[in-house]
Amino acid sequence: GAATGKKSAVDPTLDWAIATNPPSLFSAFYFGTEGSMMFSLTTHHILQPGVFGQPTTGPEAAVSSWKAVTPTKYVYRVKPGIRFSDGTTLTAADVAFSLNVHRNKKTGSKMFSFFSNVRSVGAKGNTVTVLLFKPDSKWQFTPAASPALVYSKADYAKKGAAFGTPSGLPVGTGPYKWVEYAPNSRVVLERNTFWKGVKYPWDRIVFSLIPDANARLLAVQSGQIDGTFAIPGNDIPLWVKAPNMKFGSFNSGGWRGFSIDVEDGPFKDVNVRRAIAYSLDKASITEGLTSSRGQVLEGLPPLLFIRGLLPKAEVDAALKKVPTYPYSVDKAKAELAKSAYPKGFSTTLNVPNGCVPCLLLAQVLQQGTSKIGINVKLNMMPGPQRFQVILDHKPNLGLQVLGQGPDSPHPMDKPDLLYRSERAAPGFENSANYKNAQVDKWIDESLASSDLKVAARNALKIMTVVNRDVPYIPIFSIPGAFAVKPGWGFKSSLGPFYYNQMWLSHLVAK
Amino acid sequence: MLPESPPQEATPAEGAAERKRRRWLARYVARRLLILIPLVFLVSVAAFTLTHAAPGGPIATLLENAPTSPEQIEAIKEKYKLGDPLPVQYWDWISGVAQGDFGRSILTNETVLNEITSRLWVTLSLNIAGIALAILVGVPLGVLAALRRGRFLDRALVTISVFFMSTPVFALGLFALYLFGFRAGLFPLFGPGEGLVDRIHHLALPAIVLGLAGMGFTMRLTRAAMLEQFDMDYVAFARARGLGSFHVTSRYAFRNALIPVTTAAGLLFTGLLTGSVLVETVFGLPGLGTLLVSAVTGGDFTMVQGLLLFIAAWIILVNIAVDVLYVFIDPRVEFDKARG
Amino acid sequence: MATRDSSLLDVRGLELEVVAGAMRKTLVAGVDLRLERGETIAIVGESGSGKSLSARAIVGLLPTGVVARAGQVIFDGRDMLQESPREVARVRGSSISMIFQDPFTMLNPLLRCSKHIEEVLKIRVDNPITNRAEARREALARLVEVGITDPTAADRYPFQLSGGMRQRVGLAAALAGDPAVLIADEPSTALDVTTQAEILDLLKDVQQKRGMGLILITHDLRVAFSVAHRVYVLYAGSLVEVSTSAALEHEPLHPYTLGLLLSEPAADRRLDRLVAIDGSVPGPDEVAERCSFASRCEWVTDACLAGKPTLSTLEGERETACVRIGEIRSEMSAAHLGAKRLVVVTPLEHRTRDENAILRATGVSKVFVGRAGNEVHALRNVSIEVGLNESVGLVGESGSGKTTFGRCVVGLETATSGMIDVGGIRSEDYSTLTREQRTAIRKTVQIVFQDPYSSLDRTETVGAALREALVVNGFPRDGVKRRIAELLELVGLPAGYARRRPAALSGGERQRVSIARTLVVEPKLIVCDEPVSALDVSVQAQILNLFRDLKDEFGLSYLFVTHDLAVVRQVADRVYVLYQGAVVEEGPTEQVLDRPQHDYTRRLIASIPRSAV
Amino acid sequence: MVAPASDATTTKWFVRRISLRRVPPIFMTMSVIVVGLIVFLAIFGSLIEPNDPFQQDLLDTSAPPSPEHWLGTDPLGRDILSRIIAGADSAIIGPFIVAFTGLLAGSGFGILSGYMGGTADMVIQRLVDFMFALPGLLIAIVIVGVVGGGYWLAVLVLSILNVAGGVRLIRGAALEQRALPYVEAARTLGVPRWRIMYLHIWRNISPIVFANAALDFALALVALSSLSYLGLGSQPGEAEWGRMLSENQSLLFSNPAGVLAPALAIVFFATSVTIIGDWIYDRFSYGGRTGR
Ligand SMILES: Nc1ncnc2c1ncn2[C@@H]1O[C@H](COP(=O)(O)OP(=O)(O)OP(=O)(O)O)[C@@H](O)[C@H]1O
Ligand SMILES: Nc1ncnc2c1ncn2[C@@H]1O[C@H](COP(=O)(O)OP(=O)(O)OP(=O)(O)O)[C@@H](O)[C@H]1O
Ligand SMILES: [Mg+2]
Ligand SMILES: [Mg+2]
Repeated sequence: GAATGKKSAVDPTLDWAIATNPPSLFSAFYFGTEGSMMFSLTTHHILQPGVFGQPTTGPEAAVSSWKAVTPTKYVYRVKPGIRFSDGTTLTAADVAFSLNVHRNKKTGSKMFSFFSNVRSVGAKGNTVTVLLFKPDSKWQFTPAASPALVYSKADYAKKGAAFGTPSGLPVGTGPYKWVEYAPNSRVVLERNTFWKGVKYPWDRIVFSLIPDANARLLAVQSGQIDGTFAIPGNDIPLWVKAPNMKFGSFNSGGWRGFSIDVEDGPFKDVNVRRAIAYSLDKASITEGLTSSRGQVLEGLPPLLFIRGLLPKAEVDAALKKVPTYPYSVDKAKAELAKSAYPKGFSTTLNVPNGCVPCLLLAQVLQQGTSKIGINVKLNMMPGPQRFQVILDHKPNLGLQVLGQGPDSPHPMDKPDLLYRSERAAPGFENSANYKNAQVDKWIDESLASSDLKVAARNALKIMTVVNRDVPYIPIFSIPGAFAVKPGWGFKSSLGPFYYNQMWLSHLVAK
Repeated sequence: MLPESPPQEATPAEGAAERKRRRWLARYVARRLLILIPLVFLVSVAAFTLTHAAPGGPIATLLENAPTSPEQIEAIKEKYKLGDPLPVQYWDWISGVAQGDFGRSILTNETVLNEITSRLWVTLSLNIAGIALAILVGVPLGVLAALRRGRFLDRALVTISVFFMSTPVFALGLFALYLFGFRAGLFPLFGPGEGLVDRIHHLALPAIVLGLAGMGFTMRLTRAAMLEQFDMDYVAFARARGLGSFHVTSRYAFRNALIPVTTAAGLLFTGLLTGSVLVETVFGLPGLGTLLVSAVTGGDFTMVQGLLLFIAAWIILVNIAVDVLYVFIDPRVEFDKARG
Repeated sequence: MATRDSSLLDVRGLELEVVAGAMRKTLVAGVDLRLERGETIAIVGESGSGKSLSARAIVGLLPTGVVARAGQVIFDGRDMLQESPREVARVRGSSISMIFQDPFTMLNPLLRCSKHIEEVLKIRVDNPITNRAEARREALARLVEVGITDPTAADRYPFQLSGGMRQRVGLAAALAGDPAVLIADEPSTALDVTTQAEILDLLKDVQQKRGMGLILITHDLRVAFSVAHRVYVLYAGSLVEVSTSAALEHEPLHPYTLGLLLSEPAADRRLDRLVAIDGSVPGPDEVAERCSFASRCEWVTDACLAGKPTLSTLEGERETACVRIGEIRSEMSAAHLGAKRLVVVTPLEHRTRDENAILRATGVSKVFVGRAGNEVHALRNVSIEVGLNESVGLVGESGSGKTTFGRCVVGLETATSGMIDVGGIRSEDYSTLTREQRTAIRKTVQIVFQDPYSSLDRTETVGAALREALVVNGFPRDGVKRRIAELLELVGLPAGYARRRPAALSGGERQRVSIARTLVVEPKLIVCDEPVSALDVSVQAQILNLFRDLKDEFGLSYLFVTHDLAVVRQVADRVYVLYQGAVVEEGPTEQVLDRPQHDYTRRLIASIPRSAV
Repeated sequence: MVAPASDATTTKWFVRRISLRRVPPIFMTMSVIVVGLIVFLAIFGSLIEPNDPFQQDLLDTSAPPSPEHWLGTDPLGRDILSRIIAGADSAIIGPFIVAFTGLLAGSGFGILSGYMGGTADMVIQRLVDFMFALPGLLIAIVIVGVVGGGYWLAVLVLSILNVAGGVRLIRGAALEQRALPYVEAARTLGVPRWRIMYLHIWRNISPIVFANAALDFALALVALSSLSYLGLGSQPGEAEWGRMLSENQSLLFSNPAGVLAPALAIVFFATSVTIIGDWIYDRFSYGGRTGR
C-alpha cells in the first residue's frame, strides 16, 4: 500500500485508493468509473465532457472544433501539437484508430455497442469523419465519454496483445503518464513531460488497491490515503458518520430499483405491479441505504439531465401529470385486491452476489411485499449469471434488482435502453419486456432530432405513460461519493461524469 | 530424521541392502509421480464440466455492466471461440495447458498463468509461514503437554488446541484484525505491502492466524502420539537401561511419535490451503485464495479451471512429498509397501 | 537376619497402590525381598499378583498413577524410593537393570540393534565409551556374549529379527551397563517352548559368568525351580511363602504353594484328575484383614480370618504366611506325596483306522499369499484324523500351523488343497456347501479360542450371547431361558451369571462361558485352540478337568491345539506333532512323549523346564 | 484438522489418536451447558428473542449497542442479538445432517468394507483414500460458488465429501474387530453376517462412531459458516452466524461486539461439541485402555 504515517500537505505524491484491481490499462477491457477516472488523467477524450457530460472543446479535448454536417455525418478537427508521453504527436489517424479499435470485433472491446450505429470512421489530414447509419442525437456525447479516449496507433501496433498489460503500458497525451501497473496492488502515474496545459501540484499519483471497504475507510482516516471515490453505496451511512476525514457526495445520475416483467405470470397484472410499487417506502429506504445522500426517484429517466435542459417551472408542471406511488400498505393491498391474486403469491428474485446494495435492496423489497402477501424468495447467483438471465430474457425475468449508471447525458439514455419494444428481446436489457408503440415513437423522434429539449420533453411524456404501467420501480438515485483527508475538498461539486473529466483540477489540498 | 547411516565397517551385504533400499525408493517416488498425470487429467475434466455445467456463461462475464448488443455478443463468441462444441473447447483448453498456456482470465484479460504466478507468493508465503508456525510451535507444545500429562499446563494447552481446532479461520482472522490490527495498531490492516520488510510486516498477522489454526491440530496430534509412546515397552526399557529422560523423550518417544504426525502433515497442508482462502479474504490480500473466490463469484471460468488444476497439482505433490518423507522416518515402511 | 545388612538388594514392606482421583486401590500389600551377590531369586505368582509392579518399583519405573505407599528399596545403603529421580536414573542401567516380557515391543523400532547397546555404553556411569567405532566394537562383542555371532544382525532393525533374537538383543542392551542386579520380567513367556529354554539357559549362564544378582519374575513354578536359588511366592499382592527352590519343590509350606504345585499339569505322567484350586484370585483390598488365600483354602479356620498373617520364619530360612502351618503341615505333605504317587491312567488302546472318524483330513495344505505375492506355507500336506470320543493333541512351536489347521476344520480358513471330511461331509471349501450342509457341519464341530478376553462380545451379557447362539440355531424360544441355565450349570457356573457382562468375569469364567457357547449346538467335535494357555495354573487345571468331564459326559471329541506338552499329556489320547506346517510325528500320547522318534519332537521335550536339582 | 479447523473432511480420521484422554469434568459440564443452551435457543429461541430478528428498521441502521439493541443493529437495522438467537437452528440442522449422513454411510460402508474385504473393500478404499485427500471446504466453495446453489447444496456437498473420513476410520475399527475371536465364534455358530456386522461389530465400535460424528458436526458447522462467510450457501438475510459475520463485517470497527458475537457463538458451539465427542470416546471405548 501507500506510504504509511501522516504526511504534510506539500507532499508531491497523491495517494488515492481504488477498490477493484484494474484488469487492464486499455479502456477497451476496463469499462467502469474507476478505470475512466484514471484514464482521464493520462489520456485526452476527443471532446471534453462538461459537468453534465455535454461535449465541449475545452483544454482537455483532443479536437479544436466539431460539427454535425448532416444528422449522420460528424466532422472533428484535431488540435495540433498534442504530444504523447513518448514524444510523438497526436494525429487524426490516431483519433480515428482510437474509435475503430473498439468497433473491431477482433478487439472484443466492452464498448463495442457504443458504435453499433456507426457506419465508418475515417481520417483525412487533421480531420476525422464519422458516418452514422441513421440519425442519432445520442452520438454527440460519445466523443466526450470513455469510448473516445485517444490512443497512439503506432504504440498499439508496437505492443500488440500486451497493450494495456503491465508489460505494455500505453502512452497517453494527458498531464500524467503510466509508470507502474501492478494489477494486484497499485497503479502509479508521474508527470507527462510533454504536457503543455496547466500543471497540477502533484508530481506523482499512486492509486493503491484496497479491496476491503473498512480498510479503505481506516486508511483515509489514518491519513495513509489522501482520498478515494470508492465508497460502496451501502457503506455511505458508515462513512458519513466517520470522524477525521471529509466526506462529500453528489448525484451520479444513476438509479437503483427493480424491473418487473410485464409478460411474466402474476406480473402481467398491472394492479400487482402497482401494489408492489405502493408497498415500498422509498423515503426511508433511501434514508437507510444512502443516509439520504441519494434522492428518491418517482420515475425514469432520472431528472438530473432533464432539469439541466428545461426551465424548472416546465419540468415541475410536467411532473404533476406523472402518476406516483407514495408508500401505503393499504393502497397496496387495495391494488392487489383488484388483481387476480388478492391473497398474494410467491416469486423469486435473482440477486447477483457480490453486489451488496442489490442484496440490501432485495431484502428491503422482500420485507415490503411480505406485508401484502407477496413473498419473495431471494436467489443468489454469480453476477454474470444474473446478467445472462437478463440478456437471455429467460428462464424467468419476473422481478429483477437493477442499478445503472448513466452511459450518456442524453435524456433518452435510459428510455432507449429500457423501454424500447425491440429491446424486449434476447441480447437486450429491456428486462421488463415493456412494449409501447407510443413510447417507441417518442424515443425515435428524440434520437432523430438534434434538439435535446425535444428529447427532454419527450422523456417527461414517456415518464407519464410508463408510470401508469409500472414496468420499472426506481427507488433512489445512486449517490456518488468521495472521501478526502480533513481540510481537503473539491472546488466545484462533482458531476455525474466526473470520471471522464480532469477531476484533479477541482481537487484542493491544504 | 534419517535412520542412522550404515557404519563404516558395514559388511558388503549391508551396503547392498542400502543400495537396494535407495533403488526401491527411487522407483517408489517415480511410481507416485506417475499417478500425477491421470489425477490431474481427471481434475481437468471435472473442472471443465463443472464450469460449463453452470448456467450463464463467459459472455455475461465479458459484458457485465457494459451496454450490450447482439453484434457485441457475436464479437465475443468469435473472440473466445464459444461457438465450438464442448469437446472441442475442452481439447483447445487442455492442449493449451499442456503447452503451459492456461488461457486468459475472462474478468481481467490477463493470462491465467500470470495472474497465478503474480499472486502465488502471497499464498505460498502465508502457507509456508503457517506450516512453520504450526510445526515449530505446535509440535514442541504437544510434547510439553504430554510431558506434563494431566497437570495444569497440559490442561491449558489442550484447551487452547481444542479452541484453535474448532475456531473458523475467518473468525480467528477477524478477532486478530480487530485486536492487533485496529486496537493495538501493531499490524497494517490491508494490502500485501511493498518491499521485503514491509511485506513481512503485512503478512505477519494473517500468517500467524493461519499458523494458529494449524497449530491446534499439530499440538493435539503430537500430544496424543507422545502419550501413546510413553506407554510403550521400549520407552520403559530404555529408562530401565538408565538412559536419560531427555534421551528417551527425544530419541525414543519423539522419533516414534513423529510417524503419525508426519502422516498428518499432508492434511495440514491441504487444510492450510483452504484456510488461506478465508484468511486472504479477511485481510484483503491478493493471493490465490481471493483469486479463486473472485473467479468463482465473478464467473471467471478459465481462471477457475486453471486454479483448480494448479491446486490439485499442489495437493498431490505435497502428499507425495509426505509419503517420501515418511519412508525416511520409518524403516518399516519399505517392507509394508513391498507388501502392497 | 545376620546377612541382611550385607545383602545386595533389600526390599522391605513394599506397598503399592493406584490412585485415580478419590479412589485408591492397593495393588501390592507388603513385599519383602532379599537378593545376595551372585544369587538368583524368583518371584512367582499368578497374573495380577503384583510381580511386575514390584519389580518396576525397584527400578523406579512405576507406571503413571501407581505410587509406593510404604516400604524401602535399599540398594548399597540407599533407599531408592527416597532418592531423587535423577539419582535413581543413575543407578538404573549401570547398577540395576531390567528386561521385559515381550521382545516384540521392547526394542525401539527405529533403532538398529547395535544402537540399543551402544547408547548405553556411551552413557553408563563407570568408564563410558564415547568413541563411536569403539562403542560399536564393544556392542558386537556384547552381542556375541548373548549368542548373536552374525555381525550383520547388529545393523538390522528389530522388526527384521525373530523373537528369540530380539530377546537376546534386549538382554545384551540391559547388560551393557554391567549392572550388579538384573531383573527379568517373564523373559521367556512370549517365546516358543524351544526358544524359552535357550533364553533361560542363557540367563542362567550369564548370571553365573558375571556373578550378578538376578531377579526372575515368572508365573511358572517349574521355570522358577530350574533357574532360581530361592523363590518368593506372591499371592494377591502379598508374599505367602519364601524358600529355597529345592526345599519348596520338596515340601511346600503354604496351602497356596501346595495348590500351585499340585495343579501344575505334570509333563511326565498323566493324572486321572488334576488338582485344581477352585475360585479365583481376590483383589488385595478384599483380603486386607485376613489371610489372602483363606477364601480358596481347604484348611481355613477363624484364625485365618482373624487378621493378616505375616511371614513367620521356620527352620532353614523358610518363611510362610500360613498361621496354621504347625497343625496342617503333615496333611499338606501327605497330599503332596499322594499327588506324586497318583496312578498313571492306562490310555485307551489306539485305533489306527477308525471307520466312523468324526474328522478326517488328508493332504491338507494352506498357503497364505501376502499382498505382494510372497507366500507363507502354513500347512504342508497335513493328514489328521479324530475318532469319535477321541481327544487328539496338536503340538508344535509358534508359527507351525496349529491354529491354521483348526481354523480350516471349522471353515474360518479355506484350505488351499487337500480334503477335509467332517462327520461325513466334505467341508474343505465352505463356499461350495449348501445351507443344510453348513448347518450340519456347524452342529458337528465348534471351536474354543485362546484369548478369553476377546472371545466374548464385551457389549452383551453372557445370557444374551448364549441366547443368540441358541436362537440362530433354531432352538425354540420358550425354552431358551432354561437352556441357558443348564448350559452354565454344565460348565460349572451359577445361573445368575447369565446377567453378567464379560468385564465382570475372571479369565477362567470367560473361558467356561465360551465353552458353554460351543455346547449350544451339541457338537461332536470341539477344536480347542490353546484354550488354557492364557490362564493361571490353578485355573488351567479347572478348565482341563472341565474338558475331560464334558468328554466323558457327551462323548465329545477334541482337536486340542497347544504348545504345552504337559497339557497335551493330560488331555490327549493321540498326538500329532507339527513342524513348519508339516506333521513330523504322530501316535499315542505316551509313545510320542516318552519315546519320541523325530528329533524335533525330542527338542520339544528336552525344552520342558526341569528343576535344577 | 483438521487439519486446521478450516477443513471439514480431513481431521477426524485422527479422532482416535487425537482424543483428549480423560476429558476434565469441568470442560465436560461447560460443553454440555453450551450445547444445551444452543439447542434450547434453536427450539424456544423465538420466544425469548428481544426483537423480531427479521424486522428491518431502515431509520436505525448500523446502530451501536444500546438498551433496546444490546448488540446493536445491522446495516438493515435488524437487531443483531435476536439474529444470533435465531441463527441457532441453522447452526444445528446443517451440521447435524452432515454428521448424521457421515454416521450412517460411515458405519454402513465402513463396516461392510472392513468386514467383507475383497473387491468391494478395494474399490471403497481407493475411492475413500482419494476423497480423503481432497480439501473438502475448498471444493464446496467452488461447486456451490459456480453452480450458485444454496444452503442445501452446500450441506449435500459437505455430506458427501465428509463420508470418506468416517468410512476410513470405521473400516479400520471394523477390521480390528473382525479378527477378534468373538466375531469368529459368532461365524462358526452361524450368526448371520448382517447381524454380526451391524449388531456385534457396530456395538463394539460405536464409541468411535459417535465421537467421530461429534467431530464431523463441529467441522461441518465451521465449514458451513465459512461458506456463508464467503457469501455462499446460506440465503441472504437468513439469520446464519457465518453470513452475519460477512454482512456486518463493515461494522467491525464501529461495533466490534455486534460483529464478533456470532463468531464467538460458532467457536463455543464447535469447541463444546468436539469436547463432548472426545468425552464419549474416552468414556465408552473399550480399546486402548491400560490393563484389560
Ligand atoms: N498402570 C496401572 N494402573 C492401574 N493398575 C495397574 C497398572 N498396572 C498394573 N495394574 C494392576 O496391578 C495388578 C498387578 O499388576 P502386575 O502387572 O504387577 O501383575 P503381574 O503379576 O505382573 O501379572 P502378569 O503375570 O499378568 O504380568 C494387576 O491387577 C493390574 O491390573
Ligand atoms: N491370515 C494370515 N495371513 C498370512 N499369514 C498367516 C495368516 N495366518 C497365519 N499365517 C502364517 O501361517 C503360519 C502359521 O500360523 P499359525 O497361527 O497357524 O501358527 P500357530 O502354530 O498357531 O502359532 P501359535 O502357536 O503362535 O499360535 C505363521 O507363519 C503365520 O505367520
Ligand atoms: Mg507382569
Ligand atoms: Mg495359534
